Amino acid sequence: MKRMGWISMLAIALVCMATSASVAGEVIKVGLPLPLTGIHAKFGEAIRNAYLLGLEEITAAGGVTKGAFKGSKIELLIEDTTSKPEVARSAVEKLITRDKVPMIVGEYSSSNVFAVAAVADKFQIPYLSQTGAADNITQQGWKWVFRVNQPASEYAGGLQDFLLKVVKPKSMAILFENTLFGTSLSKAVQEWTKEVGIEVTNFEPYEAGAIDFKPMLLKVKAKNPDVMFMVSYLMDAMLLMRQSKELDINPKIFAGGAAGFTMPEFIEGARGAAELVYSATLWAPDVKYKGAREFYDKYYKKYGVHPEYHSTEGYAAAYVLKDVLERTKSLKNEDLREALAATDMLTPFGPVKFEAYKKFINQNRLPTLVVQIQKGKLVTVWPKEFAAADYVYPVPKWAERK
Amino acid sequence: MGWMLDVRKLSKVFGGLPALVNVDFGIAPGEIVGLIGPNGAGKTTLFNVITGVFRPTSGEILFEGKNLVGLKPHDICRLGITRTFQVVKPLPKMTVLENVMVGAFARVGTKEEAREIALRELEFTGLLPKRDALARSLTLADRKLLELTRAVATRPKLILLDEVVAGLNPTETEETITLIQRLPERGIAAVAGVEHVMRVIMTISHRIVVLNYGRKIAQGSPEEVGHNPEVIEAYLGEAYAETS
Amino acid sequence: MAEGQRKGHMDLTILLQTVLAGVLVGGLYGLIGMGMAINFGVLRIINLAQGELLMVGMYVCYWVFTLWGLDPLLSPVVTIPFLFVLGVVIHRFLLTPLIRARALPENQILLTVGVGLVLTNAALLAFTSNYRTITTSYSASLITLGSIAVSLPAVLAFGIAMLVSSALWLFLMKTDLGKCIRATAQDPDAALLMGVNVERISVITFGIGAALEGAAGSLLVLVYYLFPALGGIFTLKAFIVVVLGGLGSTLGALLGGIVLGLAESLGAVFVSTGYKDAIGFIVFVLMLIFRPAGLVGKARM
Amino acid sequence: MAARGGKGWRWGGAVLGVAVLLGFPIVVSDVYLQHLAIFFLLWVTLGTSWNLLGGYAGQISFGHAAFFGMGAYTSSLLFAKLGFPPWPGMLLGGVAGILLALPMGHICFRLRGPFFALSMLALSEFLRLVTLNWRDLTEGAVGILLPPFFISKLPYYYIALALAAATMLATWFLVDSKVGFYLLAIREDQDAAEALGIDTTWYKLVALMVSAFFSAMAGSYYANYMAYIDPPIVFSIVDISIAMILVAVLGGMGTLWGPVVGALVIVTLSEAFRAYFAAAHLIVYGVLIIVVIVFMPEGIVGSLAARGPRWLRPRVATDAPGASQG
Repeated sequence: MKRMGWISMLAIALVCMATSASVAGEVIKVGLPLPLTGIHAKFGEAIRNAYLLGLEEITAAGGVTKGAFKGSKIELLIEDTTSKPEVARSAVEKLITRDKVPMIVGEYSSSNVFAVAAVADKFQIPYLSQTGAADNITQQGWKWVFRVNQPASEYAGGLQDFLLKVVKPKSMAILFENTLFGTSLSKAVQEWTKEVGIEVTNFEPYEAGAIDFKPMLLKVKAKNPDVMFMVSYLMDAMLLMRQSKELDINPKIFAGGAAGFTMPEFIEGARGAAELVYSATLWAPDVKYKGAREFYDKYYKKYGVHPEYHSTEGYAAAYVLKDVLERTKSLKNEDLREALAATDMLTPFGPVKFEAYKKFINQNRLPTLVVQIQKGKLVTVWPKEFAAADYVYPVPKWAERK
Repeated sequence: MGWMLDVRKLSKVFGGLPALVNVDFGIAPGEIVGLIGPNGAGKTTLFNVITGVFRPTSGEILFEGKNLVGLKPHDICRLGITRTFQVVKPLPKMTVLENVMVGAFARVGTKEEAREIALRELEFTGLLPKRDALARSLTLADRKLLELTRAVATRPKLILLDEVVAGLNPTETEETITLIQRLPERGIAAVAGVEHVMRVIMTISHRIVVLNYGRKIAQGSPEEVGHNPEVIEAYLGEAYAETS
Repeated sequence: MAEGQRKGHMDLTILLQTVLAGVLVGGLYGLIGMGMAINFGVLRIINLAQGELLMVGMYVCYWVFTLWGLDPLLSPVVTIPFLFVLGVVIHRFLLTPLIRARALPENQILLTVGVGLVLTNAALLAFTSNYRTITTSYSASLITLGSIAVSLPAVLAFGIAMLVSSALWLFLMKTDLGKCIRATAQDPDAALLMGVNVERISVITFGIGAALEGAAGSLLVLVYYLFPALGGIFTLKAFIVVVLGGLGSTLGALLGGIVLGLAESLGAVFVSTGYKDAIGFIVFVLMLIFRPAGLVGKARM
Repeated sequence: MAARGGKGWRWGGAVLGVAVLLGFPIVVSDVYLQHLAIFFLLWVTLGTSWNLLGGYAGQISFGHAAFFGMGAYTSSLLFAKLGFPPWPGMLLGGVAGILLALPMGHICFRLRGPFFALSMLALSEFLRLVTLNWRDLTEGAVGILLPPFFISKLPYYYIALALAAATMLATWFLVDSKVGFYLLAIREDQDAAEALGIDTTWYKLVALMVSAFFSAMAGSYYANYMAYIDPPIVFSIVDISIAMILVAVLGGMGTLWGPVVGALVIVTLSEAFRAYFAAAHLIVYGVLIIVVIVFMPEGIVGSLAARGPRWLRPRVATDAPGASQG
């Protein structure tokens, strides 16, 4: 048993070494937990880059320029949560209790957002989430949790509008990766089809990362639906479209549910099969929000990677953070929360204003967009007021294309 | 005399190849039987079938009137038959004492009782001084001895000894044989399987059974078997009676 | 009536196309599994870094294509020797000491977990987590037979997988080294007595197991994409393939791969795509219960 | 045998250890450290329960996440669907683990070789896919979000401590008895064990059931503590199944204290590496595994114990008076 004694001491010593004391001063430290390794590393990196880009601009422009903290600089304490919820939890508990951050932003996957949000709510530290999509993140009555992005069930709002007004489909196949995001979005769309009287010919979850989607696609082909709606990440989206073209499947339109279908690598990796594919999305570089194009160019220039909506969410959140710090009376949790709740601003991601509606609270309510890939470029085509170009419809069959 | 173990018309076929063919024999309580046969004659298979490792293709094995066919090795051990292995199987990372305690647990439930039995049996076989050594550190002779001790600790009525003296030098062989000779005084019968017809086996065995190509070719007192022409033929070309 | 006939025809087409898809993917699974099988046959351990070796093979293929324009179909001339050397190094410097020390098999398996972690995360550092694909002139080409269409890269990949498998089989059957490997797999002690340098054979076998992943990597790039963390998925597939094929049998692994490919594709069509992989596991457990020696029985290598 | 020390000295150590464990969360109020301590205890539980089966009985499982996930889902579903209280639900989670272990053991323990290890892996993947696809029951990939039960970490800590202690005591009790000797005998040589009257299938099954029970309880605990589960998290091969083996092997298989040391090393080092090596932390972790396995094949406790006090040795120590005379 004596071992337990020095074992505990060693544990304490090691952990103490691993954490640095925070320095007070003109710097406001805000916690940014992100998955920088593990399965979500790619998104963690993209979001981190966006935050850092935003922070760099903010700092260059003098940091916090108004209010009680005028002249203060913002520092982001980045913690790698390794794509695991228990690590996200330990990172946030560390940020709150050791680094004493007044506020938390960040995280990516919904499962990690749950972990962060539960801790933040328990400690009554405001948490601004910008990517986690699960509906119930803002349905738990978590008073301290705010969300910039739309909940999963609303991702396809714009697309649904487009379908009703333009395509007027009678049938629809829904294929989705068997993840939280895929399941939530597909279920929402399935329920919507019931309301508007569209027959769902196929409702197929699949395991992400398959080599071969042909068996599933053959089932779709046999039903020949008007719309093929797919919720997939990048690599599955690529293969789905490539193999749909190989199998000569010709619905009236192919429509993606955000995620992979709006990523630049998709257009490249799908080898021509991406052309004229529609997708729901939260953001596109050509959307008519102020600063959208500029953000796109700056990000691309700095990192050499095309940003998509995950990055824009992070960039927008950085500016929301600055805005909140310019309006808050103090760094006390209640004041920060109040300032957050009163947010009403425009960002390149769209307007940000937290509302309570349906079952949601502290939820930013934004329209969602429809993009189409035209000549290898992502073009916003719906809703009309944000559209950068006309949609191409009807879409020719594969065989009729050049 | 009634047989304690009665093997009747036992056959075992592996993928079309017969390993045992209609073998009949019996063992009386407290008897020492030498089971002789060249390599591949079926001795190990016979032991494996009796102890339930393999199910016989046909035939019966009666032990004290109970049919053993279909029972598992551990059931058979509890009924009173245990064995040693041709390739020794000590429990390498346990001590000599612990090895023997594992055997003793077949009859008792607590560590203290098992320990007591184990120490007594180690004394009996002379391994007591090495009780704290790890089994894997023992010499081959000691491992064989350990296996025998462990087997005795299960309080069997019958021990099947597979290749009991293979690989031992003359002195070690002599010691082992002496030990086997003392088993009946503990109420234990033994079948000692050996490859060669050795004088020592001939002298300690009450009876000899000879296997060749899976068949019993001879049975009887050591003298009878030693003069059996078929036995002599089976061993033709080999040194008939090794002078050990 | 005409409608019914058309439907019947459609069903047949779907069945044929499904079977074809299953066999084509299965060939690749088989090749990936063979690497693990040959290792298991000789070393008696499951190499849990097998998928990571495949990942390395894919990156090598990707870079020789991107930097020097070497066609993926020709890239095995680079990936095979590269992975062979990598395998030999891993075995020589990490596994050999363990084997000499007679370490428990689970330690050897865990060691391969460590190797896998290092490979994956080194790739993550070196190449970032970005997904990459290769586009060649024939990437989008199709072969059509009546109403059935198959992608040319998938057919080419399958063909070469069969070629590599046959080459491996000939190597094991006809060459002295191959015979030594088989002898070691059957009975290491006996092989040792017969004068086979078992340690050297183990090292070479591990190299061959890795080299097979190199070849498989070159082919997989044609139909798939690559990213650092893809190893785990394929280690698991290889695992199932090896059990289906009878642990340690290379020809069995090939057959096991095709069975797995078929089970997955037929399951996806006739049961549910979501349960596709579950069907693979059910086949796996049924095998364990009813034919633990694998599809081809006790034959080794 | 200098380190054997007096009995009183050892009792003193034990009392001190218990005091440290009981007092830790009261003295150390930092919730971050408390969180790490909770995970340390959780990994002690998981490592110890894997070790009973893998280290003592020699039955290596590559899929203990099957039990972990089974426990997590059982108690969470009982709560979410029927409102069954989650802490008693932990016990039912454990029972569910046993119910899963029974048929598994029956099928697999008849076979020798790596079949059990592989079948466990298949089982955990199978369960992951079932929970993912049986959306009506499990909510599939959306997972189950539970309300947090306590604000303070103290109750969580003491429940984790009780669970870890129960697992270790159960292991100690089993290992120190006839069952322990039998499990070791099975690990060392199954044929010999059978010949010595050991019903190997039964004793392996006993070890599996105990191991499954505690692993599943740990899964339930995880669900209650983290308040959210989904199939990829609780049925993770790398983060649960392999990590359990790592804890046991790094610490020392077949030793009582091995998993404790293993859990300590894994929890503290992975946290420290995460802070210090940033993106490279998993490489460092991988290298650490390789180094320990190559240079300390018996694990940390196993390797130290070869030179250290007898009671640490990786086998059943027969501490009776006669033993030290030889």
